[in-house]
Amino acid sequence: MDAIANIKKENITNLAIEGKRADERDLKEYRELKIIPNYIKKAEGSAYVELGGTKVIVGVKYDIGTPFPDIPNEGVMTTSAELPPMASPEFESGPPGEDAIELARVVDRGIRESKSLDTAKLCIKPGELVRIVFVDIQVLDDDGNLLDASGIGAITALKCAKMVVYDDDGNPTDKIEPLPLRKVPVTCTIAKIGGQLLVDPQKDEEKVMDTRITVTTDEDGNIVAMQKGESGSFKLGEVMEAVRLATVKGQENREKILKAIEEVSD
Amino acid sequence: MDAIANIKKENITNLAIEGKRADERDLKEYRELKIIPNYIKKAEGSAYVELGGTKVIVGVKYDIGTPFPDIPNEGVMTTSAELPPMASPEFESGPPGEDAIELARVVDRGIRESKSLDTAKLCIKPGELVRIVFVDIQVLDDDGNLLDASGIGAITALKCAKMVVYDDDGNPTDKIEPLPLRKVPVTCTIAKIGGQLLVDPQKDEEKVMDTRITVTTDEDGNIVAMQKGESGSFKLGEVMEAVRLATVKGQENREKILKAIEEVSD
Amino acid sequence: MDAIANIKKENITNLAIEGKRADERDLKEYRELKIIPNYIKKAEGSAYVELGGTKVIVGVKYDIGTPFPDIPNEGVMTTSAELPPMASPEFESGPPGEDAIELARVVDRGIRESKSLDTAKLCIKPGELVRIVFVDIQVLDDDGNLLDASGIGAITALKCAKMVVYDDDGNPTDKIEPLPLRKVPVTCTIAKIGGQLLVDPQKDEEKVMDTRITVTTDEDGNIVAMQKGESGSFKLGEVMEAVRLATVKGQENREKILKAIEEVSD
Amino acid sequence: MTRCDGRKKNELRDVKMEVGVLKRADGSAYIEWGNNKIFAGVYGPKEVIPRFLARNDRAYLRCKYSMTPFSVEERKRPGPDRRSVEIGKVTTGALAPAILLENYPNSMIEILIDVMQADAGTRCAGITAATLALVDAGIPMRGLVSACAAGKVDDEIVLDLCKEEDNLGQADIPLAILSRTEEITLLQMDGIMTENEVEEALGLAIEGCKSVYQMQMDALKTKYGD
Amino acid sequence: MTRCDGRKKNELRDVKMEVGVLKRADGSAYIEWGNNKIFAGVYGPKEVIPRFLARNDRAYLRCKYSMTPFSVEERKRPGPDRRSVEIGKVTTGALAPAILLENYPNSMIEILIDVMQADAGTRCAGITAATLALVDAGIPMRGLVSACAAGKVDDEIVLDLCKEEDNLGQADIPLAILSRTEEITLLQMDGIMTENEVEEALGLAIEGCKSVYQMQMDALKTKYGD
Amino acid sequence: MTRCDGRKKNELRDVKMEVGVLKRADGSAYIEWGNNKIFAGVYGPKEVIPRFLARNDRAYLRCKYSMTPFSVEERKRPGPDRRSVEIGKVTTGALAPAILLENYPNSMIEILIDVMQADAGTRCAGITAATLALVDAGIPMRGLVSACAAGKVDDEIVLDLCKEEDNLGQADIPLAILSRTEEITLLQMDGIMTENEVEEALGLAIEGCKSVYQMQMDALKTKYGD
Repeated sequence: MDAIANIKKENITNLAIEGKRADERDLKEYRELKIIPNYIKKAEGSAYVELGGTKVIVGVKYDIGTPFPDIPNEGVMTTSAELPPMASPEFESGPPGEDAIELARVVDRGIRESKSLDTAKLCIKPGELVRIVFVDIQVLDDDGNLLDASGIGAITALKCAKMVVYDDDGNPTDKIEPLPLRKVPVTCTIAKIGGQLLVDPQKDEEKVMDTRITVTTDEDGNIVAMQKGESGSFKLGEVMEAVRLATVKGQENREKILKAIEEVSD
Repeated sequence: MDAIANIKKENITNLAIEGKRADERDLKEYRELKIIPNYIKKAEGSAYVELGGTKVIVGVKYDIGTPFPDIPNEGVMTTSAELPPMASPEFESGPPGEDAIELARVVDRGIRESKSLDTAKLCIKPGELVRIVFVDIQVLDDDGNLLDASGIGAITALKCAKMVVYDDDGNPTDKIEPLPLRKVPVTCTIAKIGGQLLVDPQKDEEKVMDTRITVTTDEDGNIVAMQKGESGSFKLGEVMEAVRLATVKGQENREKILKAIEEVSD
Repeated sequence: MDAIANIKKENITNLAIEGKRADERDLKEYRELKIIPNYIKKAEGSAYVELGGTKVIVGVKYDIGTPFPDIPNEGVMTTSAELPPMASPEFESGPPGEDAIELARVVDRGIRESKSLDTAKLCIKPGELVRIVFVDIQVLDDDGNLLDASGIGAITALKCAKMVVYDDDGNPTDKIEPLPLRKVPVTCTIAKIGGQLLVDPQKDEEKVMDTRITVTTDEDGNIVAMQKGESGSFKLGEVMEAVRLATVKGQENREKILKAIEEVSD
Repeated sequence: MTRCDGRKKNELRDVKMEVGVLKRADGSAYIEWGNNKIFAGVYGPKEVIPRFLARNDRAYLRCKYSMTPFSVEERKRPGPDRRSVEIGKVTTGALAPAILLENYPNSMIEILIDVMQADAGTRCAGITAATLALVDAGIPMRGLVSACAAGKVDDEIVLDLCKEEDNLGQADIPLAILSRTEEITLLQMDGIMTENEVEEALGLAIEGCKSVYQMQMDALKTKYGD
Repeated sequence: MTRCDGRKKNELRDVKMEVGVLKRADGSAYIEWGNNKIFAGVYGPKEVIPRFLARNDRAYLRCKYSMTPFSVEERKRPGPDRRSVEIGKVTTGALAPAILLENYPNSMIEILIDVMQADAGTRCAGITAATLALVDAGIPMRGLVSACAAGKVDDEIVLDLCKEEDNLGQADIPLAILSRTEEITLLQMDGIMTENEVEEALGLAIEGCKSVYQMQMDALKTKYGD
Repeated sequence: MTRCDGRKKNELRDVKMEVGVLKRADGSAYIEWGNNKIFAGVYGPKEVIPRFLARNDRAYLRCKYSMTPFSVEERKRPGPDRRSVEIGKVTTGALAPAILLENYPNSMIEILIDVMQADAGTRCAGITAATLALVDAGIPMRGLVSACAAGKVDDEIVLDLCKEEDNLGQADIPLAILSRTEEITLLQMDGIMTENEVEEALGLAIEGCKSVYQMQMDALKTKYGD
């Protein structure tokens, strides 16, 4: 780490200790959240999400396939993510980087573990045909906290996704219905800087943070997924504080998601 | 670019401006073209092509597969190319380089867009079985203008390819017939050096050329594909001059192709 | 090669010329061989093998698949190997390295060419269903002579592997039977150092050896596979001496394999 | 002749451009062109990785074109396919003549064109947006590159084919020009055309490029003022 | 409550550890934890390849987690899958805080965790073994990292889920701590839990980690004496 | 005994060799051996990429063996398969002893063997052609490497199996020797043979290699004169 980076780290850390942030937010405050549901017409469901300077588009598409042998009556959801190159040099050939994989898997886990998606209803013909739901996350701009922007984008895209109804013989009908979603799980990411917990870290904060934790909660106050990310460590008390924060902030963002969807469906 | 390369560029450019070339060809003249049809006995059709120092072998093989759902009554053609390593250092792992992909796609496009191959006749059993035609280009030696050598090789190999006739039940018979080709599209590549248009650029010319254009034409005087390649630019008038040149030169090379095939089928 | 490596090479070579080895073994003597059959319970058959400091685990698993069209009544065996990184730096992305591929293919060839595995008995339903036998070699520690440790591990794992019996309709029954093995082929690897032949080269010997040869023999005294490895050369007489050595040493190790299996099946 | 979306023969689809939309890119732009939605980001000049690609007399330019899985009717598998690789290559060739690459030896300029929603004409839209992103990145240029296609539909030469026209059309010529000099830096063609039709289509496409150029200038003025 | 394998709520499965088991690794360890059988090897500090990953203020740490094809019920294809990549990443994050990476600028420490037989809890077992391998490699550390999971089965919070409990369970929290200070360096969770359940599970898992720590110390003493 | 193509027990198939057939390679050769048609090209000595493969006491030698998709009965997918990788490796081992690699430290010599049409015996034919290409490239060598196989068909030991014999045969031994000293640099074997049969086959193959050597010398003389 060079000299300038060290000074930056010191500044951000000192601010955090005083309960302040470079963009004048409160430690427990999200940046402005902008959600545009149904942004991509070619997708069955989609969302454009801006979280401060972070921009993400999530699209939901279907395919028809055969079920896994051990769950013959259930459809499948699969999530993947693409990141743009950083400004810093990096190697680019080869398989998707581990950051993109972690991003996709944490978002996926939050939705999956909440049992939000009723995979039994994705079955078209038991043992033969099921829907495969693809959730694809395209990161446009990473100004920090990709996890929450992507998580919010994914659940919004799923929530407004439509699917064709199939008849009992496995043939498509003219009818269309929403994807069977039972819950709206929301991820909330909290960084630790100078012993303080900050929600929704901005990119410069991510660069200097000690560590971070992502907690996904549902509307019933359950915790459905957690992921401590990167290096560094938390004390037990800090984890529990983060869990409580995530429940509160998750609820706030859940309301914004539902409101955004409601507005477009009017 | 080092000093020697600069001098080379200057020499070739000055020659071109005077209407001359290092190998004493006319600007509008191809190098010697040698075509050996049916060079590879294990292929259903094949051709060895020498264009000056450039050497290419193209082989055609079939496989039987299922049709694409949106064109259930049509077979499929797919083209790929392999290039040898250059004398200059280059990275070699990873997927086929973009030069090989462009080469294969430009050759493929010329044949495909001319509607030469009657893909409906490649169907064996509608919706179930179709022929998949593989056109594989192996470049042995790149002394410039791989595109034309490969394009000539591909149409020659297709033109002399045989296929087994299938009966109505989708079973192979003893009968053999030629591949259903309706046209003989020929690619013609033209380089721009010092404001002059030169057909069939040799390797040293390619290294110093401003840009190049490849035009594929059929025997009816139609243009069926074009590709401006590499960096640099053309004026509109130059493009039209190239189109006219390509029509004339394409016809000359078409006659050589047909003559070569005729000789081996005697 | 640096100075220390050169001194090491000289020492080992001088020792070999005197008929001695750094670990005081005879030139024709294997290191201690420890075999634990059925080491991995999740595998259908497995073996942990220690050959001096070299440690390998081989596991056998099945899958059910369709036969190759040209051998509709035969199952398939496929072998692969994973190597740990060396202490020395190496590039790691990309496809499995050529050392791992050679290792897997030489082990595979010894078993396959001996006709040990009765692939016809791996057929479940002719033309439709056959067993696919996967032999996976995991190298834990490479202290030289991976080929023999892996070969011994593979035949041991196959020898103690069980398979479910299928009825005539292609349905699994409750019955279990051993994998149909007719022979116990054993590989024996011999290094050439300073004009001497040394069986079972240790890692330091491998680093300085001129060349090596691997000979697989069966219990009937047949040679079923050979592979000269790496650079360097053998004289004809040396090859024949290696063949005779391998027959003797192979028989010794075969008895150890059978004894180890017998002990666990008691 | 009436076109399926009611446009005139020489009429572009609706085009919207915005400069400087991405924070983490050194330069960026967004374009909506008909139903196409495309982002372009410029990263660099930066260190060349892997290093052997570095040239000591100019910057190494690489354009990557990619489509999101949800940008097309049938979900596209993530990762580069052969079509994307080719478009990346011809896009590099279309933009390189406009960039003063010789100003940045031993460095690399990377351009990412990400198609969020695809209608016909993504490569022209992408080149147009990438040019704006290059300006936004402060990379010195000889002029703007403006792109537009012309094609043949129902035996008529028309400008800027939409998806329906592209599917049913007889030929398509994507074109890019250095607008200041009308030099052609991208030219591809597929389909069947006579020489005269090619000439007419090229002329029409050049006019289209000039309209695109005006919109590019407007977008730059909106961002940077006059 | 009775657990399927008869353990008490706060009881670990049988665990066996051995330090220094591989000759070619710079440090190594083997762990059997229930039916898990896992090797960990440390390679380095060594040259960074590819070089652009080198950092001038600390070592580059990379953990690779992989399962052999025969380690699980259905044969797993060789090579990394997405789950393995994620576990490798969180394992790196779990171990990094314990290692004095700043002692080895411009070099690389590579940790390989190879699962020979998998039951539930491979990532915790792997982190525990990797810590021993780091000590065995002589790499200076701030303390040992000890890992253990707690979860929810039949509405009860229990320690160290075995495979059957994991399959049927309601939630699982793999945890790793720097045992000296009880700082948490790995924390993941899936399933459904209330806040109180999370707190109870974390407390239980920390106690489990402490037991694991004692076993790690014993294994080191067996190898190196007191 | 009669062989399916009428050859005698110790008779090679027809072999044709030509040196210096490729312009862009630093050295090259073409061989027709029975129905095999194979090109070999030598590229280098040149810069080592990636650089960490460079050795400071000798050149890094890499042989790549590949078959075109149309070289065999059923179309082969382009790109390296495991068989090709192994043949590349043993070919490297067969040629390395003949090359003065120590003359070119920190550089790389790359040999490409491209099989256009495959009958049995491609690896021997490829090694034979690659040796000619090395001479053509002016790379100093200790002697020529000449290759030929012998095998067992219908319980008889015969030289140089053709495709039909290879398919039905009982064993095959591809061999390469440094012809000057008869040192064996390539030796593989599959099938079932007794010790005596191995010895007979090796003797026969060495005689075959010597005939191949004469043809290599003739091809070089044709190219370079006496």
